[in-house]
Amino acid sequence: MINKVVKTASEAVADVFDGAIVMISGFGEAGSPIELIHALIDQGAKDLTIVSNNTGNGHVGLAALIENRQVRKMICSFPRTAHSIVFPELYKNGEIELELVPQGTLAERIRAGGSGIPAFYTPTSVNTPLAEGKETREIDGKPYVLEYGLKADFSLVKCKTADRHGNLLFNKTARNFGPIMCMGAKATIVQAKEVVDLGMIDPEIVVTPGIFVSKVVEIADPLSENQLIKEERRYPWR
Amino acid sequence: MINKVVKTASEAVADVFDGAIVMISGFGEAGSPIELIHALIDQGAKDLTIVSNNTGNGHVGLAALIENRQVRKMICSFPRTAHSIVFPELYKNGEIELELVPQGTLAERIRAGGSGIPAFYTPTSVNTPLAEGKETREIDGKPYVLEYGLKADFSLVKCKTADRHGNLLFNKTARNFGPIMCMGAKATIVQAKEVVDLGMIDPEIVVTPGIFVSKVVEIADPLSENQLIKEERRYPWR
Amino acid sequence: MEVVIKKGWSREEMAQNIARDIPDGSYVNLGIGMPELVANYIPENREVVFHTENGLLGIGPSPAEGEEDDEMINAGKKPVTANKGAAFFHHADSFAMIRGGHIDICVLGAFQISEYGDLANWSTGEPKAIPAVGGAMDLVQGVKHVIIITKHTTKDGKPKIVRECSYPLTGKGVVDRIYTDLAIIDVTKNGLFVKEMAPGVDFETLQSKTEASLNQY
Amino acid sequence: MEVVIKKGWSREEMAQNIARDIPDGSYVNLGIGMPELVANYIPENREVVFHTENGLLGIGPSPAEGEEDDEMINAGKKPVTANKGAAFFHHADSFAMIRGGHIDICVLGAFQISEYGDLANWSTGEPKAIPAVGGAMDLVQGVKHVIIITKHTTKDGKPKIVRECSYPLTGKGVVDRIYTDLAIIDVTKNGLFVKEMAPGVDFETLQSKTEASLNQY
Repeated sequence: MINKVVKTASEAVADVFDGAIVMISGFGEAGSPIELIHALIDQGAKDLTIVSNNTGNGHVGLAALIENRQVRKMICSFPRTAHSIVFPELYKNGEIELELVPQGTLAERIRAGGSGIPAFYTPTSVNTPLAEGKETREIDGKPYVLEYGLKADFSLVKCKTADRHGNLLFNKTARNFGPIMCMGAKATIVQAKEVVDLGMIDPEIVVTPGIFVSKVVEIADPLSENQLIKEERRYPWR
Repeated sequence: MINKVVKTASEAVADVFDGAIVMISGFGEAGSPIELIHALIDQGAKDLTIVSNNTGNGHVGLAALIENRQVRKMICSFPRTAHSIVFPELYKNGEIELELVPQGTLAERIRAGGSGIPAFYTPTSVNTPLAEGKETREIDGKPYVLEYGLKADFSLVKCKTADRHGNLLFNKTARNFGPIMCMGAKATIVQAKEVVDLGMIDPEIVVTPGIFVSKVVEIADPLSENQLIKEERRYPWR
Repeated sequence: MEVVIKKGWSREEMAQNIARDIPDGSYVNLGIGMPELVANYIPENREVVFHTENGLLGIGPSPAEGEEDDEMINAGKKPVTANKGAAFFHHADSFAMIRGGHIDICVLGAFQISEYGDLANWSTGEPKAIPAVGGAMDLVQGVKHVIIITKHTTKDGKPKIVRECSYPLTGKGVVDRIYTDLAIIDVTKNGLFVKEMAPGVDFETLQSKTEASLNQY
Repeated sequence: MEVVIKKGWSREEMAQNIARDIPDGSYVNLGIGMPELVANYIPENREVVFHTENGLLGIGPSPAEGEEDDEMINAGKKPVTANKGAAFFHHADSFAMIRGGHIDICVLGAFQISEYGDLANWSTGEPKAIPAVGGAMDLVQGVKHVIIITKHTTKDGKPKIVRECSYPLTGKGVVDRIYTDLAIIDVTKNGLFVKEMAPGVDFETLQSKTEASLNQY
């Protein structure tokens, strides 16, 4: 029988190893799998490369993972947001690497990695510093940059609803990078607000089919990053 | 106000011009926009390049369009199916061109064309006759073939439900090439079994957002290709 | 009685100028900051669908206080609502819309615009600054009409419309039209053409605040 | 009393042999024709999810007569049903599953298989034949384990397991295991190894019906 549901976030992230490439869903404060990230902080895997659109907020979630010195390198499009404090500090001190990728190229590289497409051409970043050192090519008279698919060892993703096969539904703009990150990793670990019985999700509306998911843990009342930031909380809690 | 709904199939296909590249949804007998194709036969545009997985069945729909000598070239993955009679005959006589594309490459080329990706590398067809004359390249020690995005002037697509913005829902395996063909054309023409009021489709379950759709016509009771083939019908009806 | 001549358009008027020029039925992406104001001024008889790159077509008005939803935000991370006919989708589909040429208009801010339509709006290139690019480079390459909203000069009076951008580029030859507090300027193959000037602004004054050469239609 | 020695496995037994070797929880794509039989023999205590490239994961049993739905078919265009936990998706997502290495096993037919695991199963290369490839070339490149089900020889007794394929290739070095009516054969870096022979078949007979060299474990 297929049952991808595990009981705890710690169990879900137990296999993450030192040096792993880990994709983390979310855009700003929406869609970040904060309980999975905190479990990863407890677990302690280090030297990680994180693929995520931003660099976390305040001192919780992804920001706390970075602050806990578990991250060697960030691959992201917008490392500098209103509530990003931790990353800028480490970056200025040369204590963390950054690979800056335009947002659409980041999304497409993740989808390509998950789709067996090793590389593709895109007009994005042509004639800019972000294309420096990259192969360019004219196709039908227009210049394009060659970009490579991104593959991760693990993805940590937050969603609304899951079943034991790993079929997923998302909530509003918290969907963002979730579905493509599910495709892009060897092992995809999902936290869902609710786990429902098989057959409860209409096959016509499944956003992420279970084939892209390895483990599911139910986190019925996930923490709100916004709230934690307002309260100036830090993880590990102190 | 945005209202993409037109009254008749003839109105929907009126702009198709001689020499146009036209994508047509469907896989076998499922998802082919038969009323739109028949309207295109009535309209008479010729010298068309058709992108479709198969070559039509019996003497109706896509097969009838080919039989009516409106098609110069087929781009497809499986031109030889149980009920395909018309295409094989013309092909053997050298009266129609064929570009044979592996099914996954066909799908990816259509998606790429609609996504602003001019070209990509794929492992599919490496070391086979279908890769002959194509650029190949080693990436991380594995060989890949360069394939180009496909763009059409028009797409003809069948779906289940639409609203006046062109948001679409599909039915079961009749979804197949529909959503990506909606992305891949300058003008996408859709026949829907029902057109519903704006707001009746939950934003979470939209399969094709309206931005990819130009015109919608309601065809409440579309013909069944299977039925027409059993009855040995021919279009134009005779 | 003294006649008070108002010099230049306010931020709201600049946004209004853009909104006036957006045709009915357009699909529009608004950048973070000043561009967001444009949504407030779409004439009532027009239906415009707003896209946000984090996965929503059909952005509605800001939610009432207390009605905000952490998981319902725009690219600027501000709370939004969804109109009837909206759709949610993931990031790869969202940028397929952008890169694939499906969005009619985007409105972006700028550090500098060159007379060839080059745009610099993501990095000042300072060595200590943390670079952040977001979706800007995708938008300028993929969207059909790239529109800039910007003050005509920097805070210390330096021209933002220049012969050549000194800041790192977002895209080369990508801008179609510039809306500033002083003028509306078209970027054409033959150079910059002034389409309209704010009340109280004359061509000479405008040129004096512009490094690039301006032309009159 | 004469002992009747049954020579070789039936089509059903070949399908059974494959079904027996598919682990619980696998995602499996079955080709058109003989491969489709495999679905009938999955042991009851195993849950296997069947994928069809035309956009469905979780194929269920064939519908009862009269219950067929034109818009609910498999890649072979035959009517199917959907199990609990099924999902529909479009063709690009479907082939992302295939090409991206997300499907564990595919079972395909063959014209020829070489001792290096080259597969020819889409074209006889005859000049008058209409070529048709479908999803075969994607499956052999993307799926983790490529399994072939085929009669050991052609109708007129010619070997199908050959030193080099004479028909146009579907893929080079892609086959992992071959299930025939006479044997189960692994394709390894060191050549073809016979894993199991049908009752009544001996190695010598098997080799005599095989052009490529066989090895014993």
